[in-house]
Amino acid sequence: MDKCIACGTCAEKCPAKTTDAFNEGLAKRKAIYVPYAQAVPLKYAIDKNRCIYFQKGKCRACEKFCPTNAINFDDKEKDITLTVGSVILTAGFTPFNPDRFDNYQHAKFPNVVTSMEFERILSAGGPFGGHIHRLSDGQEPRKIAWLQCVGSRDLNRCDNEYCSSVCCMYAIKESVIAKEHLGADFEPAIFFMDMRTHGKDFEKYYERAKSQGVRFIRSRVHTITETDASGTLNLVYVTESGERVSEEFDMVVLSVGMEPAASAMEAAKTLGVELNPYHFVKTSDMTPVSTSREGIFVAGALQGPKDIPQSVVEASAAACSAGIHLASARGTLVKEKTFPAEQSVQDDAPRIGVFVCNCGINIGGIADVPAVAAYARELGNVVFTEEPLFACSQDAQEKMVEIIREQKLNRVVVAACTPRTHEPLFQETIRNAGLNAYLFEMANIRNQCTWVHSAEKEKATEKAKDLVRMAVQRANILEPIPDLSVGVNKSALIVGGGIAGMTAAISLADQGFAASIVEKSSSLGGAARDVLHTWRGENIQEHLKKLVDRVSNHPQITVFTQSEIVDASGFVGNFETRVKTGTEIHAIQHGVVIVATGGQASVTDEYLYGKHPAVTRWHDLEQNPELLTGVGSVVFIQCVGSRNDQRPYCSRICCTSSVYQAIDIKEKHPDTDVFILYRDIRTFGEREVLYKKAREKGVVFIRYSLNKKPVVTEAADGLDVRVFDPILQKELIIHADRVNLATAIEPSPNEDIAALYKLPVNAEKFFMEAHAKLRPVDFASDGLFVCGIAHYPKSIDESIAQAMAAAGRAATVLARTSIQISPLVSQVNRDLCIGCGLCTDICPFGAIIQEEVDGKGFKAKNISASCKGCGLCASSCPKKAIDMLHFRDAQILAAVCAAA
Amino acid sequence: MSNKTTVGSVLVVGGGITGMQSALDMAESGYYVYLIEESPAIGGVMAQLDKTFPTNDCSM
Amino acid sequence: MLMVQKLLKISGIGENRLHVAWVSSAEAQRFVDISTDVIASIKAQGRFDAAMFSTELAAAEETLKTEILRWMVGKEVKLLSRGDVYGRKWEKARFESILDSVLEREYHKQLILHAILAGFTSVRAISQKVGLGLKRISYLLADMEKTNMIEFRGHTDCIPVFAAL
Amino acid sequence: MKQTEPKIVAFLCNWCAYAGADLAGVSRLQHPSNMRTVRVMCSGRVDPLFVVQALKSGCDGVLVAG
Repeated sequence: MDKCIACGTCAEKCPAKTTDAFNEGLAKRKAIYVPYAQAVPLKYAIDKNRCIYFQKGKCRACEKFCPTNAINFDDKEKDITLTVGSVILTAGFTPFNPDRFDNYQHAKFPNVVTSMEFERILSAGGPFGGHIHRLSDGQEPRKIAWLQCVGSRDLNRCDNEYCSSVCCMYAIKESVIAKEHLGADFEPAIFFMDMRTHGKDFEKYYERAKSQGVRFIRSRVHTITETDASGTLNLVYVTESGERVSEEFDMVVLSVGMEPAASAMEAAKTLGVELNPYHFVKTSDMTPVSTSREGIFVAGALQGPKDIPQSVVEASAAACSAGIHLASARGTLVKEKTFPAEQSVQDDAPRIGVFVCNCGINIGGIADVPAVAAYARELGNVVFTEEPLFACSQDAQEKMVEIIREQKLNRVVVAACTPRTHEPLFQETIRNAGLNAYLFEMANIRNQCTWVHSAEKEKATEKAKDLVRMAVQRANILEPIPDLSVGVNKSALIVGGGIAGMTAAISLADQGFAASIVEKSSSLGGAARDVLHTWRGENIQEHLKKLVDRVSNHPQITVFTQSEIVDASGFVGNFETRVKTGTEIHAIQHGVVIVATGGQASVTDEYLYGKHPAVTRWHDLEQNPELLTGVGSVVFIQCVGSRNDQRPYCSRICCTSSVYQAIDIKEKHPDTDVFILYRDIRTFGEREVLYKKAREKGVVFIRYSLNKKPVVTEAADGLDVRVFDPILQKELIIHADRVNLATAIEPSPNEDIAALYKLPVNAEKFFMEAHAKLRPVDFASDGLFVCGIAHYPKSIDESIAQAMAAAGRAATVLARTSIQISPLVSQVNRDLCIGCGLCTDICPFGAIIQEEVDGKGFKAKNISASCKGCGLCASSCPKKAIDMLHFRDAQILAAVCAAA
Repeated sequence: MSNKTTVGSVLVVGGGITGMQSALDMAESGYYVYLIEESPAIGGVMAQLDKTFPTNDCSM
Repeated sequence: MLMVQKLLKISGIGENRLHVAWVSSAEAQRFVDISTDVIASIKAQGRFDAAMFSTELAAAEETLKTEILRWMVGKEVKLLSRGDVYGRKWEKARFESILDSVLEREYHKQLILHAILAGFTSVRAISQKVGLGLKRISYLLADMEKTNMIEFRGHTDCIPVFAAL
Repeated sequence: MKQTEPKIVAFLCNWCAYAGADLAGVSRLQHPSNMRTVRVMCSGRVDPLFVVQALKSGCDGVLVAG
């Protein structure tokens, strides 16, 4: 495997073809393959079940043609025994396979595809290069229907009664992107039961899709037939008002749900981990990533259906839990790599060595490598050239170290593949020879030359010479750059003492890091104090009490109540925050910040709230059970202040909460009539089971739409609720003794915190994470993290998971004594700087500040720890007083001038 | 959790987006990580996706 | 970069000598399409003769070094999104029209400076050299005098003569 | 006299267009060979002066891609 250079010759020569699972069977691949072009590791593997040699005993073509002898047919499977302190299960899910169910016609009709197949059809890197066409006849589709809940919310057919949580959003995404591909004429339609866009910014995406012409039809399609030989499909469905419709579509996409991966279930069973009735790994709401077995943790879709950000949150939470489990052994098995002392090159004239790699035949087969090397030898300051077969191979690397020493080289140029994959390797090599890593330069003569000009050998050679000349000219004036690191204060400051803040604090303290909690109110607990049970029925108050006790008594945790933050400064590893308690000010030094400022249910003036005593909100009924004695009917109204113009987001947890409470009322008072007036029931994931249970218990669900909201009026002996029933197509009047409102969840006031730490918030004042999918608890600036409702409305288990994730991410900073930062940073020349402040304005990372210098006014100052090296400051400075290390104006221009 | 026998390493089962994140976080916190994946490349299902909402970023 | 394209246009070098594009890390085909288009565009314009445009290039370079221009470009985002010192947010069109006029003015000043350095010291001579009207030249000369780019060196045969500083 | 083909300096962002160009290589997408890439860490690093400098030093065109 170390020898494979991913040249692809083996796959070219391999005579055995098979279906390509990565492309969902829509394309063919060879028996020796990489799953996709960007695969990591980028190494070819043999599919034993398809390989002619393994199946029939002869062929070995790949072995013959492999230029690096990287193929070893004698390799055997072997068992490896590992001793580890902890295990994290993240083996994920399998998309539901609809072939078993003939009603979907997936196996029979070519133009019925699954959503995963459609992803590959859409992908520019997919089998059709992103060109959408029908599999039956290659025609571009004009109309596509998406069918939701295939393999989800369906006990009769597929045994998966849960909601898969993600399909509504991905169907919208696919329809929007398909529309981008196919243009204005394209008509996408999504057939759904409830539209579940409960994630952050999802509702806005849904609204945008509607305005872009995606048709949403609340119905389940019951019959799919082919209308003609071309494969056009006919769908029969009944609309909400009872009308039977028959409509033609060019393609149907089945929005398939999630099932636990079979191999994952097997692994879980082998490890003795308990599964829940749906074969997901069983967890508790209070310890959302702990399995039934101590030391074994779970994250992602193996624990239950969920989207990418939630999976990433749990991944970090599981790392945090494993970190707590293994805290005493931290750092015992990891080794730091050491390098020989760096030689000084400052005073010596450049002695450049140029290594022109053949890369087997990838470069050498097209460009004239000896000619390129000979050309390089003639360039000024070049004292040595060589043409290795594979510059990256182990032996070539060792030889390079020797040559650098023997030839006393002080700059190295490698003309080969691309610095994006190989620069770190060669930098390590020259460091092994005692040179600073930044005395290295690469010329990209494979990816951007021979591979893309393979038919023009002479031109490719000319270009390679030019690229080498540019690299050499740049190398001439490269300078050594010392490592840059900053110390880390191994403690955290946590803003907010709710369940998220406390969980984050405890999770850090249990790993041995100090934490300070700053809470505005007089006691810990936050919004969780109002909630009695999680949706799985676990007791929150009991957990909260234990948590407050542990936090209050933990030697590593300091709690500041009735306190506010008045000033903050610093950067990752080195923050200073000033906290005011009464009249006293505490200056706290800390390495990271976790923002857990929480949120609360909003108040409303709709539906007689505050005007009539029988109108309550959220957990009022739960907390005051006496309000339910002798009550004949209770009406829950959902989406009060959510999903409207003022708050264009879904508050995520209200459907589950109301459904849970409705069941509770039905269980305690079976004779009470319970109604839930809703827009879409969003009991995502396994919460769907509650929805089903509520219907079984006789809770009446009536859908309303935003333009026909229910009306609550005072009646002689209670309240009258008028609502238009879309199924009966008429207005109903419900007499209610209690009306309970699920008002929108809004973030606690956070402008001050946002301003002090320069943190972005979205239009609805929720904090904005660094990346919606991949960095759901990080802020864009290093060392700052977010969790709980401050980020978006979420349930207790989700808040706990995100708090643990924030602690896990924070631990990646706090575990170190110093942080290595890329030294390719901005550098201000203070003699030229006039302190105009333009750089401070434009820096996207807050990495340049203005500092007053005695007698000289203001001057710009770099905060290297925050600098990402983008160079915007350097290219904008009116006085050209800023330069970038390793990308100095002169270094870039050296290459530019050498280009022609 | 007895101190003497605690081993400072972790096994992550599955190389999708979740497994990769867990592995990175553990490695960056000072633990040795074994990441096992049944297919020849890490990336999981997410690598198969064309783009992701709400930003329509490419999922690579 | 749009500003640079405008400058290339004003100077006669040709705005399409510079192309600007966005390509993500996964858009290989897009990169290839753009490269192919850009190469075709440059080929269609023919080889660029740097010697023929040496004055224009030098003036363009000096123009891009002027503080006012660099400063305006750097302030664009702030002026448009957060407003100026009076808290007024600028219209993009207004900002651009002002930037365009500054760009043109600074470029013309550099051309004049080059003309003076090359020995064209009277308004009329400069005008003939750089192809701008007499009034425009006089106006810009006054401006240049104020910013210490040039100075007035008295009269020769009743014609005012200027010199570079 | 030896060069008859125009040369174009391409300033490519390391994270975006440069990676896209690399991927074009991995995918063997053939295109004309006139580009000469200069890698930068961000297209914002490209000072307008670099463009003029490229033209001054004899290039026929410039591409800035982020």
